[in-house]
Amino acid sequence: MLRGEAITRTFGGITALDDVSFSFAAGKITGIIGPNGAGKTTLFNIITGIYAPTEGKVFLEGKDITGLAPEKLARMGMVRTFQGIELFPQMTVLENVMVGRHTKSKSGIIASAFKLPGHIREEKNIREKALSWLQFAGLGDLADQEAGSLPFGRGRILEIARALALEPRIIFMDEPAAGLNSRETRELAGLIRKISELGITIALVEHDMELVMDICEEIMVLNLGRKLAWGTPREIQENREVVMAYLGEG
Amino acid sequence: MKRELLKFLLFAIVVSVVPAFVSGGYLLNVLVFVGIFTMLAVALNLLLGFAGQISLGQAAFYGLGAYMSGVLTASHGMNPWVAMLIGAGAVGLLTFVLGFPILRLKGHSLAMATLGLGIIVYIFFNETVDVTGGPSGLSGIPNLTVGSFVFDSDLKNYYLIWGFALLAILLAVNLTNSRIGRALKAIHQSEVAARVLGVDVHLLKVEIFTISGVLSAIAGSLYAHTVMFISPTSFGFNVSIELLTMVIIGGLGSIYGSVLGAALLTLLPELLRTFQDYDIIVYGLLLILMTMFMPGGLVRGIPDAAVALYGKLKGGGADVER
Amino acid sequence: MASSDQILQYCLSGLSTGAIYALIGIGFAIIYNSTGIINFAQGEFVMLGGMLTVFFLSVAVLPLPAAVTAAVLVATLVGVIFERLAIRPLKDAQPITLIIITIGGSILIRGIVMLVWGKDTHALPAFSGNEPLFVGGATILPQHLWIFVITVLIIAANRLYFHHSISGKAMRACSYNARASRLVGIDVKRMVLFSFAISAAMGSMAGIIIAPLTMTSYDVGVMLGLKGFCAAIIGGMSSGIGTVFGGLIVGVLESLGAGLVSSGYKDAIAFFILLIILFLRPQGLFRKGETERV
Amino acid sequence: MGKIIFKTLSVLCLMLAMASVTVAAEPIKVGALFSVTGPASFLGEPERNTAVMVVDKINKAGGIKGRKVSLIVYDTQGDATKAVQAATRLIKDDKVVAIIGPSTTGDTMAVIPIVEKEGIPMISCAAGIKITDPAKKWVFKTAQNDNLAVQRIYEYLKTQGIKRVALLTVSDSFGSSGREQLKGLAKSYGVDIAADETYGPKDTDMTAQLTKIRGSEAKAIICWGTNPGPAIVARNVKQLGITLPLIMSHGVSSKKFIELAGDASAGIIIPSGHVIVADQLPGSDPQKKALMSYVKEYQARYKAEGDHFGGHAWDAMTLVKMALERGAATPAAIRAQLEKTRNYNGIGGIFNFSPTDHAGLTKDAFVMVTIKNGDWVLIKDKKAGGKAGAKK
Repeated sequence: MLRGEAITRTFGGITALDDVSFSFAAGKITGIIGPNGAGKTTLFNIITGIYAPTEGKVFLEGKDITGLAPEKLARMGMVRTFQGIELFPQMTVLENVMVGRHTKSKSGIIASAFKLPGHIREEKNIREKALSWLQFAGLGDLADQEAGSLPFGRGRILEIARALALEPRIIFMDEPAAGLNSRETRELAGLIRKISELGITIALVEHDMELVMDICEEIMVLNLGRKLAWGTPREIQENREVVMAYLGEG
Repeated sequence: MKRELLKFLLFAIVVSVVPAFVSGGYLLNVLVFVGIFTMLAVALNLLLGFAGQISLGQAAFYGLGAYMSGVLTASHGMNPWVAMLIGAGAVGLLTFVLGFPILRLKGHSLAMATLGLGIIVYIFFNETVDVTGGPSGLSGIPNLTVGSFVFDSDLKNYYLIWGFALLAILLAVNLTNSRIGRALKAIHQSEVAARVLGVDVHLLKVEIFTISGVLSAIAGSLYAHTVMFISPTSFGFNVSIELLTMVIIGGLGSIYGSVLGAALLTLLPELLRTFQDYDIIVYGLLLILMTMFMPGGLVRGIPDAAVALYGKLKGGGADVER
Repeated sequence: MASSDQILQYCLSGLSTGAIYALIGIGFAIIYNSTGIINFAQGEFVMLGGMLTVFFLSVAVLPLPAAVTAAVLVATLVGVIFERLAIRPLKDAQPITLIIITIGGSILIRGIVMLVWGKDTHALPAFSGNEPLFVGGATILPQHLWIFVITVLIIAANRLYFHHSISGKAMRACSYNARASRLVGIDVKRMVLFSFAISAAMGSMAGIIIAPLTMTSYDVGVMLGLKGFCAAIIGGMSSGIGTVFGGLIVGVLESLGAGLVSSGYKDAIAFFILLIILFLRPQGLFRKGETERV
Repeated sequence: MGKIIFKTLSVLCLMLAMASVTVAAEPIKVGALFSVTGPASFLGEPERNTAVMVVDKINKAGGIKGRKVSLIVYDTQGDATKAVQAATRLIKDDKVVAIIGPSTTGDTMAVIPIVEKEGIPMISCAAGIKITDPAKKWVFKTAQNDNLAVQRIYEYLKTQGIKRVALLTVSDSFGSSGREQLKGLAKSYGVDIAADETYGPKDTDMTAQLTKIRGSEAKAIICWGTNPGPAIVARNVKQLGITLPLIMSHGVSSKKFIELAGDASAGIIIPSGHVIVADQLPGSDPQKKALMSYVKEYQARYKAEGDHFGGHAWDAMTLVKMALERGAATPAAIRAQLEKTRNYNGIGGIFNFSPTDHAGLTKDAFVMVTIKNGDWVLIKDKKAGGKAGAKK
C-alpha cells in the first residue's frame, strides 16, 4: 500500500532520519513507536508531504509520491491528523467536517457565487455526508457548536472525523491519544478499530504503549533516526534491542 | 441558508426605498459613492477577511478599471459596457498572473508586495501622460447608457451602482456559504490543516485575489462613468488604506460589515462635521482603537458590547437588590 | 551616452540616499526581529526627528547639538509610548492586526504633527556649511559626509550593542526564540520595548541628518519609510550589514535609474526591484533559503 | 446600516425644514472648495484663509445690498471623489449661488460636469488651461493660465539669447501642466528642449536628474514645481556647481521658497504674479492698490505672507462680490454679470471676461522677478531684462 525506500532527511548538519525503509500493508493498523527524537514525526511529515526527504522515495500503491504537496496527496486518498490538533476554531463542528469533503466536491468560484443548480445539489450532498461522518465518530449532537469551544478530547475526535470525510484510503494519526484521559483513550481505540473495519489503512505514531499494543497489527520501531525493528506487537515486546532503546532513554 | 437570503432581501428592499426619503440631495450623491466603496470593501473583505490575505494595493485594481473604462471610452469612443468588460477582464488576467508569485508571500512580505504593486500602478497613471492625461486627469468620460436611457443623475446612478453593489454582496454571501468559502476560512484559520484536507491553498488564494481584483475594477469603471473624470489621486495609497479601514471597522469576514464600514467612512465627514481638519487623526485613532478593542468590527463588536453592558446592568441591579 | 563623471555622480548621490534608507531599514529590522512586527510607523520617527529638531532650533532656540539630542530623546519617547499603548496590550495578535495597528499609528502621528506644526516645509541648516566638495569629477556636500559618518557610527554601535552587551544579546535571543528566552529569565516585554526605543532613536537620527538636504515636513516619513522597508526586505530583515547593502542598492539603482533610464519611473524601478526580489528570493538577497514547505 | 441612513436622513430633513422657515433676510450663500489638507494644501490653505478674510471684510462693511455673505468652505483634500461630493453638497443642500475654487486642476475638471449640469457659476482657482479652453458656460477661473507664464519665460530667454533649455518638472498636476505648455510652446518661440526630466513630489534628491541635464546641451534650466522640490533643486544645482541660469515657475513665488533654498536661491528667475513685488511697483500701476491691501490684510490677520495662490481666491471672491453688487442674485444672473467683467484690477492681473474668454488675463499678468539678497526683485521690463540676468 505505502512504501518508503531508504528515506533520509537532514536539518542543517543533523540527520533526523537515516536510510529508513518500510512498507505499510493495506487495511492494517500500523504503529510507529520510538523514544523521543527518534524521527517519528519527521517521517510522518515526509510521507504526508510537509517536508521533502533529503534522499529516498515514497510510493503510494506503486506510484512515486515523493515530495508531492499535501493537497495533492489528499486527492490521492491520503490524509493525516496533527499532534497538536489543527482545527478551524471559528467554524462549527459540522463546517469543519464539511471542509473535509473538499476533494469530493468540485464547484468552482463561479458556480458557488451564482448558486448554479449543480452547486446546490452538491452542497446538500456535502452536508449530508459530513453529518453522517460526524455521527460515525459520535459527535452528531455537537454539529452546530463552534469547534474552538470543544474540549480537547472531542477536538481530537473531530479532527479524525474531518479526515474521514475525505474518504481516505490511508490515514495517518500523529499521537492521537496524547492528552486524552483513559476513558477517552478507550473510545479512541474503539473509533480506530471502526475505521479499520471500513477497510481504511491506518498508520499512527503513539507513545501510549498500551494503546499501540492493543490496536496495532504491525509496529515499526525507530531509534535515533534509524529503523530498529518491525513486527507484530508480540514480536516487538520481545525484541531486546527495543527494550534496550527504551530503557536507555528512561 | 434561508436566513441569509432573507437578510439579503431585507437589505435590498432598504436600499431600494432609501432614495424616496432622500429626494435628490447631497446625501443621495454620497450614497452613490457608498455603493462604489461597498463593492471595493466587499472585494477586499473576500481577500482579507475570509482568506486572511492582506492587500495594500487594492486601489490599483480600482484605478485600472477606471482608467481602462475612461481611456477606452473618452479617447477611443468605445461602448462603455464593452470597455467595462475589457477592463474587468484585463484586471482579472493581471491579478491572476501576478497572484501566483505574490500570494506565495505571507504576512509583511505580502503587505509590502501589494503595496509596491499599488505604487507602481499609481506611477504609471501619472507618467503615461499621453494615455491617461497624467496627474491633471482624464475628462470627457461619458455616462453609461442602456439604449437611449442615460445614467446621468444621482438617482439613476444610485440604482445602477447599488444594483451592482447588491449583486456583489449577493455573490459574496453565496460564496462565503459554499465549499469555496469554507475552504477560504479554513486557510485563514489553519493553512496546514486546509492543505492536508486537499485544499489547493495557493490556487484558491490566487482565485480569490482575482475575484477581488475584478470586482474592484468594475467598481472603478462605475466610478469613471459616474464622475466622468478621473485622476491618479483617487487611486493612490491612501485609498487602499481607506478601504482597509472600512473593512476593519465593519468587521473582518462580515460582508454586511463591509457595507457598514464603507457607509461610515464615506459619511464620516458628515458625522464629524466639527472635526474638519482633524479627520486624518480620527482615521488613525479609529484604526488603532477598532483593532484593539473591537477586533470583530462594529457588526460583531456592537452586539458584544451591548451584551456586556446588559450583563453589567443586570449584575449592577442585582447588587442593588442585595 | 553618460560619461564616467556622470556615473560617479549618480553613484555618490545614490549612496548618500541609500545610507539613509539603510538606517531606516535597520530600524524596521530591529523591531521585526524582536517582535515579528513590521512597524509601518517607522517612517514617522524619521519625520519626527527632522520636525522636532526644527522645533527645538527655532522655537526653543537651542544650539544644534542640544536640539538634535532633544529631538532624538523625544522621538524615542514617542516610540516607547507607542509600544506601551498600542503594541503591548495586544498579546499574540495576528500579523495582519499588527500591520493595521502600526498603519493606524503612523497616520495618527502624522496627523498630530500636522495639527501642531502645520503643513509647511521647514529647512534645517547644514551641520557644517554648504560648500561642495569635489570627489573626482563629482561633487558632494559636507552634509553627505555627516550622513556617511553617522550611518557608519550608528551601525557600528548597533553591532557592538547586539553582540557585546548583555541586553543586546538578550534581544537577539528573543528574536530566535521568545518562549525559550522567557524561560531563561529574559524579560521579553522589556526587550520589545527596547527594540522600539532603539529603532525610534535610529529613525529620528536618520531624519535629522538628512533634513538639511531634503527639508522636512509632516509627510516626509511615508516615502522614506517605504524605501527603508525595501532596504530591509532586500537585506533579508537583517539588523546588520544585509540591510545596509539593501539600502545602498535601492539608493544607487534609483539614482542610476533616474539618470540613465527615466526620472519619472525612478520610484517604479525601486519597487519593481523589490517585487522581483520578493518573488525570486523572498528571504532577501543575503540570507540562505529554508527548504521547508509549510 | 439602514438605521444610520434613516437617522442621518431625519436630521437632515429637520435641518432643511428649519432652513426654509427663515427665508427672510437670508444671507447670500457662496460655496468654496479648497484642498485645505492633502498634497495640494499649499494651494488650499492660503486660498481658504484669503476667501474667509475677504468675506469677513464684506460683512463687516454691512454686506452686499444689506445682505450678509455666508461662505461655506469644504475641503476636497485634493481628491476628485471628495471634490465631487463637496460640490454636490454645496449645490443641492447648501443651495449656494456661486462656487469659488477648487484649488487644483484635477478637482476642477471633476466638478465641471456638475456645475454645468446644475447651472451654478464657478470660479476655479486652478491654473490648468483646459479648465476654460474651450470656454464652458458656467466655469471661470482666476489663476493665470500656465501658458502665460511659459510665454513670459520664453520671451525672457529670447532677450537673453538662450535657445536650448532643459526641463525639470514635478510629476503632479502642477508640474505636468507646466511641462505640457513648455513643450507645446517651445517651437513657436524657437526654443529647443535638450532634456526633459521629472521628479516626484516627495523626492529628496534631484542630483541624478541635474547631472543628466549638466551633460546635455542645455543653456538654461527651467524647473516647474511647488515647495519643497524646487528648493532642493536649487540646492542641488549649487552642489553640482552648475552655472546655467535657473528659471522656475510661479509655483515658488513666496518668501517661503527663499527661506527653504537659502543661499542657493540667489539669482533664480521666475515669472510671477505682481503680488510678491507689490511694494516695488510704480504708484501708477493699476493693480497696486488691490495688491497692497491684500498683502497688508493677510499679514495682519494670519501673521504670514499673503502669496500668489491666496490671490486667486481674493480675485474669485471679489469677482463674485462685484457681480452681486451689480444686482445679480440668481446663479444665472451672476454668471451673466461675471461674463461682463471688464478691467477688474485683481491680484492675479487685470481681468477681462467675455463669452469666449473665461480666463480673462493676458501675459501681462506675469512679471519676471529674481532673487537678490534674500528677497524678490522685479526685473524691470522686457527690454531692460538683460541687466537682471544675475547668473549669466
